[in-house]
Amino acid sequence: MAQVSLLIGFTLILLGLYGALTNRDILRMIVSFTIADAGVNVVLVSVGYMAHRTAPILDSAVPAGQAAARIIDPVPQVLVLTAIVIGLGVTALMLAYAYRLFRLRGSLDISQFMDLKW
Amino acid sequence: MIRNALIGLMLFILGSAFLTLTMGFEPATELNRTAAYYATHAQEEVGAQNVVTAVLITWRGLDTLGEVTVLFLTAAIVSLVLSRSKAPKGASGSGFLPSGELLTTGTKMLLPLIALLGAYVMANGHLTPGGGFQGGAILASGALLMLLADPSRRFGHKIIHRVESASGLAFVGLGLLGMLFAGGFLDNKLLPLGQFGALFSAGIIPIVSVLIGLKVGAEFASILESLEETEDA
Amino acid sequence: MVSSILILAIGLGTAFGLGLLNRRRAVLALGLTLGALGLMAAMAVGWLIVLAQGAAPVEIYTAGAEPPFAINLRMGLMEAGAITLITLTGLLAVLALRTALTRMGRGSMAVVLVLIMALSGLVMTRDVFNLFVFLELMAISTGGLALLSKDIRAIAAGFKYLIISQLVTILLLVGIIFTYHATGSLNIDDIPETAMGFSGLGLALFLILIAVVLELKPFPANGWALDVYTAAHPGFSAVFSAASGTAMLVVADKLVKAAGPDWFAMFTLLGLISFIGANIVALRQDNDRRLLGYSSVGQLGLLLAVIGQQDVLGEGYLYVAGGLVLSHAVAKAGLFWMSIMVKARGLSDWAAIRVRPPLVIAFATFLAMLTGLPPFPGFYAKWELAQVLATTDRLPILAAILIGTLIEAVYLFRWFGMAMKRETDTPLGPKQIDCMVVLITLAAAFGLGALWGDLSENGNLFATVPMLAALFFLALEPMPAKLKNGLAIMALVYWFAAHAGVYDPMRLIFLLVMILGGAVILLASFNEDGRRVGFYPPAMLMYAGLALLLEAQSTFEFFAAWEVMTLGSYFLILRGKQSEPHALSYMIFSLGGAFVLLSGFALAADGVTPFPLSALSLVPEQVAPWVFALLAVGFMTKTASVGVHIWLPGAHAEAETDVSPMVSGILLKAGLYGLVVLLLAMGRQSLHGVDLVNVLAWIGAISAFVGAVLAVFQEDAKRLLAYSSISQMGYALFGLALMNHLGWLLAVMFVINHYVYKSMLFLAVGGVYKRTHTKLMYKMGGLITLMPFTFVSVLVGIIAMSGVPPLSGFGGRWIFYNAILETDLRLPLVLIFMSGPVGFLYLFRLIHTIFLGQLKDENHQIKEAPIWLLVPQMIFVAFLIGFAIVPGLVLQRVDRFLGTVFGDQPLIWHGRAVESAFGNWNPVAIMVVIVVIFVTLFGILIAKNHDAVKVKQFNIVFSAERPYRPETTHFAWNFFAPYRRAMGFMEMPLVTRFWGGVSEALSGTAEFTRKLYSGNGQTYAVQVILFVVTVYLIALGGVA
Amino acid sequence: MSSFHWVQIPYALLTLFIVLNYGLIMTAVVQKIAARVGGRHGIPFWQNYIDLVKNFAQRSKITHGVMFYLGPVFRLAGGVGLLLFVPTIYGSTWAQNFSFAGDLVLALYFVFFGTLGMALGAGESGHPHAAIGVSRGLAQVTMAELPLALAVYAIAVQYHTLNITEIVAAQQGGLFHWTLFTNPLATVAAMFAFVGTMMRPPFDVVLAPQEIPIGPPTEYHSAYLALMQTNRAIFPVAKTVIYMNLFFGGASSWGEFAIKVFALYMVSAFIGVVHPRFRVEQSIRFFMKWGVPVGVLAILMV
Amino acid sequence: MTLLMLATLLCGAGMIGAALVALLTRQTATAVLAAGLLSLFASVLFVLLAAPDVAMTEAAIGSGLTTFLFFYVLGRIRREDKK
Repeated sequence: MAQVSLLIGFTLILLGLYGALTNRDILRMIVSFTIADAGVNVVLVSVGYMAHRTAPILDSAVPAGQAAARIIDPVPQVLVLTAIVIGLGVTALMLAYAYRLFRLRGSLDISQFMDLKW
Repeated sequence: MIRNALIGLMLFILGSAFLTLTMGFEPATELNRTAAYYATHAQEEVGAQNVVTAVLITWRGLDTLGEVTVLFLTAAIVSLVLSRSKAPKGASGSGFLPSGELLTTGTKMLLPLIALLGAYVMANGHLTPGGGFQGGAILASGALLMLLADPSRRFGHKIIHRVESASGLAFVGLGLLGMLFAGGFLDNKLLPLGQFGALFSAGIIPIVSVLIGLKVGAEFASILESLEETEDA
Repeated sequence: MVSSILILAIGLGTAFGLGLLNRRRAVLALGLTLGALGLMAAMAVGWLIVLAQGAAPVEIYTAGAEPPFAINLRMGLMEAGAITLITLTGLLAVLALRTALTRMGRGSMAVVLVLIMALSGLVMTRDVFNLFVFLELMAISTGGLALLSKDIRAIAAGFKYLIISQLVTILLLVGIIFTYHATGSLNIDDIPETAMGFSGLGLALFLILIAVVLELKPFPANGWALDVYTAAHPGFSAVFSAASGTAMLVVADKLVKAAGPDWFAMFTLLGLISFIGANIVALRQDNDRRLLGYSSVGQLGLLLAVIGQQDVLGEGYLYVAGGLVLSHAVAKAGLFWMSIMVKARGLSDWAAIRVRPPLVIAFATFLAMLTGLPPFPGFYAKWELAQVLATTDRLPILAAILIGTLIEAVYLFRWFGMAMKRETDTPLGPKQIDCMVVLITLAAAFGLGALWGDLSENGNLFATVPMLAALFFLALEPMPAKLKNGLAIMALVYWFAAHAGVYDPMRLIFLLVMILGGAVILLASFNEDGRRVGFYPPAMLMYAGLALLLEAQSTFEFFAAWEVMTLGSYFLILRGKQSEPHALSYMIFSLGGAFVLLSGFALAADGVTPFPLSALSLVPEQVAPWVFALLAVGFMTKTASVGVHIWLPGAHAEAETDVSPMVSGILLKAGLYGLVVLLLAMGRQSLHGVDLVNVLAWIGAISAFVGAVLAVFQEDAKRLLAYSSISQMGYALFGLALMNHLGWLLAVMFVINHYVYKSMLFLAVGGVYKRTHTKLMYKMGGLITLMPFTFVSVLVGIIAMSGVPPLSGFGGRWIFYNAILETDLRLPLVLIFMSGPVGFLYLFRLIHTIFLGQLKDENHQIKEAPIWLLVPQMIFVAFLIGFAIVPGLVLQRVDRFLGTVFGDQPLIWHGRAVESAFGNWNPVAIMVVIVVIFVTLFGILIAKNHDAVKVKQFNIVFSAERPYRPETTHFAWNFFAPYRRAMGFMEMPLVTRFWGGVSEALSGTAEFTRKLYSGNGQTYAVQVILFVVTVYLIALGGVA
Repeated sequence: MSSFHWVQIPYALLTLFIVLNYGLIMTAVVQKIAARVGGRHGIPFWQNYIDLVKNFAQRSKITHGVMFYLGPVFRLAGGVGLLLFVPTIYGSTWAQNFSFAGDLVLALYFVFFGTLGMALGAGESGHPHAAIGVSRGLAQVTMAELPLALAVYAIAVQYHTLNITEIVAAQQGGLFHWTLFTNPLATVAAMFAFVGTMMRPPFDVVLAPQEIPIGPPTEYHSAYLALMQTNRAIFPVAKTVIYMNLFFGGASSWGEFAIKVFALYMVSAFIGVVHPRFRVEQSIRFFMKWGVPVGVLAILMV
Repeated sequence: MTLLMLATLLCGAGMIGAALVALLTRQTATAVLAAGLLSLFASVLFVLLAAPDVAMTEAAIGSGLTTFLFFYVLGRIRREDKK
């Protein structure tokens, strides 16, 4: 189960990267990057998954005593939470840049912005 | 064409690296050292039912603080990026479709529900799945809905900044208090752990969740705000 | 001390707090930001002091739980130092950015605060995921702050930066989660030492490390960083290069320490490639900020390599890495902040800083720090690094580092030359605060130099008297030149008097020539009036170097003195009008020679510090020839032997009137002194069966002959003298290489003779130049009547130099003959015999074309050379004649000393005559006989033609008719045409073509590789992934 | 190493007088022989005396400057000094001149004293032809002197001394003790140099009469020229004396001295008469192709 | 083939399909929509992987806000492009 989701996650990352590196349109690049981020999140969570165990909530169903035996590893989930929000932050910033770049040169093609070279 | 092929080959090799990672990976049957500690000590050390929130806000509080700062940064920089570039003269004017009847009445009906859900998710962060970020996101989607319904509507710019700064400062303040009175920076034993499972339990976690929720909500709103402001030339 | 987590809390608190202020109170917001940064800096400094006094590193736990379960921060000496640097850079950056920040509003100030807080967090945190969060904070704030600059291209740069940080995020996150899965904890200390294997933990660690390396802008994959450097506001670029660079280095160090020694090799390799690659490509840069970008990429590469070498550096690691990091950070921040004041972006537009001398000093200091010249921390660090690398025989790494530093020196000093010599029409920015920021950085630079001096066990350069004197003269700048000149002469005479007694005769001769001789030449500087800013500090720096050279006991002191001398003389030569390219080639050859010396000393010391010079003789057998070869090459670059001589003609010819004699008469002797010390200590060495001393003899002979032949064909008087210096130094080198008593006596004779007549001739030609404003000999002619004293000094000079009997030159030739009769070295003698008469040619050309022949119309009313130039010349004439009559006065003591060295006493001194195993030489008798014959014949001639009257100029050639173009009647141009037809093949500039080829190849590769940065953000992303994949494959290959 | 006694001065003057007269007569005789070879009658052998007296008698009111004035003095002092620094007759007490002052090295380098003085004087005269002559002379002499220097080094190593008297002493005792036979290579190299520096064709482009009016001494006349002509008599003889001492066993009596000097001088005369004039680069290449290799062989073989 | 495994496979196929659509489609709008869809599938997968918090966040932020941001910026750009 974990292996399958890992594979899914990695394929998503690779697809995202492929999209980001081949598409010339900036917005499509940012979309590809969000896909890659989603892939990373899937990988992160699937590493923490353990078979036949439940979510790390200690309530009536999972009393504190048996917690160690019944819940899955909470740490990857914490990391993912932060990672998603940071991913959103960076995406929002890139979108703002994309918009400003568009305002600058009137086009969204990355190869239009090459005056800083050599 | 060759360029894409080269990139494809490169990513294939990267993929092979990832593949060796996946092949070498076998899911743990037993909780590792850190997770086992969290599982056993969640109740008496932090007093929160939701172990994820416990770890998120207390044990790895610095991460969350850093995280919130990320959002604060994004909001500030997006407003910097967009504030100085008013829309070119010709292109201004709210371009949104005039919000239909359905949308305005729907918003009026849904808004309280969304606000209630957001508040609930935020407050019960330590009991049920959810917490500061999720609550904030829901509130932000509420603000988004209002924006969609009435594009010319402007939130009080000052209020958003006030809420954002105040909650940030409060969060840091709580952390410092924790360092002075409790065990360390952001330690939640500043307040009594209270009865396990009750609303006001697990020390400062609920307060921090609320603060995070407010801050995240305010930040998303300010991002939308600065996007919106580029409208009025 | 208060807990250091407060540093983060203050940063964050103020950042959030700024939101509460309303929009219009920008100045208050700026005040708050400065206050917060000041507080953070104060805490950091407090911690630094406490930890520097030996307190143990402090662990800070958060959330009241033990580390693996909560995030912990550590505050050790390295962290405290790094944070102090970061917070102070931040403070000064905010000052530099104040206009941009107030314009952008309090949001941007909050971003700066968060950036500084994130960097401090990066340095302190011990948790991998926390590292990721702070890294993201740094990435986003850097992307944001790129907007501060007025340059609209900054937005594109910011976007490219964000693309790359996305890639880094992906790699880092995957790495972190798999490390967590393998080790069970997110804390760095729990990462076990893993081999570089490529499965599970090994691969995860690889991903984390490669992500951190990417953040350190490695060479092939750093187009994005260069764009940020070029477009961003320089105030921010300083933070980006100094503060973020340092923080990432500390992170890299933490991670690689945890990952284990297996990964050091990868770091070193990547670092060196980045260091050399970036420096080569920087050769072709003409935008100043992009050049600084390349330089900081190179320096980060160097530091990455040093981190890779920490297993070998042991406890000296903090000292070396600290020295290099601080030098890089302070210099780079200073240069970026200076670029705020320079409005235009071309390299030669920095000429605007010449308006304010303190800025020129700052510029020179920062460049010296970057290339690791004394007395700054980089020098001590480079010395320590060289010692360690040589002891653990990692010579290829040392060689790579030295070559990289040399290339960096090339483009930095070319830039300095442009700034000093070119003109620009964009004036300097008027703001005082920017200037004040730069001066604070300058003070920090000197403070660090002193600090690193104290820390180094080899002795602090600032503590030595000569260095203090040089700095003292820096303070004297506003005083009039004549007063400073008097002080300088007194200082030199005092130093000579203080040390004359204590030295052995051989060193006494060098002291006499270098220090007392320097004082005599300085007499000529009385001729200049006004303040003459920028002459005396470099001059005294050079003399300080020379004084320390003679004082040096250990290899460190010798090498430090050598580099101080090079630095001082470079600034002196640069003062000449068209001396820019020549000063640059001088600096490159000198630095190249100095680095060869450094590797030689490091190889010899083999870990023993301080390594006394005399211990060179105890160097083990298999290493000794290599040490000998390296040191000999290093010294020969200073005596300009053939092969490394192309810098000399330009440097000596283009220098100022009173600088040429200093540089030619005195500085070349430093090389000879080095060779004397080397040969005294190591004696004969042979490498693969080739006797190195014979090779030296051959090089000496060839340079003697080639120098003389090339001198014959020169049209420029000073170049002629410069080439003749090469020839004379060749003679002296040959003398030394004979390794027998008389050979060394010959060398000493040459040291004295060459100093006297070369300074005399240079001053004379300088005097003529002052009057005729040209150095080209065919433009002069017939000046004997107008400048009689200069003529006399040149006449005596060439008689002495050509070895014609009555004067002291003949003494040198006589000792030479006796010396070669004792050696079995035959073939080089042919070249030496040939260069004797050839010397005669160029000397006659010098005196004939300038003083004899027809006087040109435009030279009719020129006056005699200024009095102050003539005084030293007359002193030298008197000395020459005295030395010719009584050579024993000086030579006898040296002869006795050499007797003790070589154990034989070939010369027997009878009163004033001297006798050797082969012949005898009675200088007094010769002088008397010649003078008597001369006077009697002169009497006869006067008796016959006593009332002869001077004939008018054209009574000779045109029988009193005036030719259409009288100046052509003076036969001076292409004077030795037949000789050129016969010996022209010698003129082929083989050596110049070789070195030209080398520089062409370098700038060719630079031009080719810099096309790599096409400016397209996507291409940069592809390059980053390609870089990761290639390193992965190589590392995989390495492991398999 | 005998020290200086006042009596040596009259002895030296006597030697000087003998050599001066011998020089004047010999050069005139050789000039006559050269003319006779060319089918001409040639000048009377006392011609040089007439020229000398004529020039001395002529009064001159002009000079071209200090160095021009001192030129001939330097020149003659060089010639006389060279003669007096070298012992002319081996074994005779009074013909040792002032050889105590220095050894072979002094003699070798003192040759340049005269040349330097001459060059300075000619340069001061302001006449372009003088300067051209000087530049040609100096250029040629650099390569011409080289075989001599090599030869001198060879015999110095062979005889382990630089003192001329000791070298001559080592060659006494019969013909086959001369350096000519003990070290033929060095002697051949020296003879190359001898021919090259004797200012006779094929190496006399320096003061070639037709091309540039007698080269450096173009502007000299009256007393200046007189001094130069006395030097032109003494200098070749003094140089030949050195060659004689070094390579041909020196002279034990004035008769032997006269014959050997004349014979040596005739060597350069013979070669000069039949050869056309070399240009400077041709003579330089000639010496580089022939003179220097022989010299190098000499110093390698010893 | 437990039910869980089947559900994950389905989700995975959906996600990869959405990703391919996002990469290959002509108009950017469909690409953004595909990304939103992908993020929804991801949140479902997270529920399957017993991570409810993450699922909620991914749903709220991933599909909700990100998609909106994209559409908003796309709208602005498309409108200014026509002028």
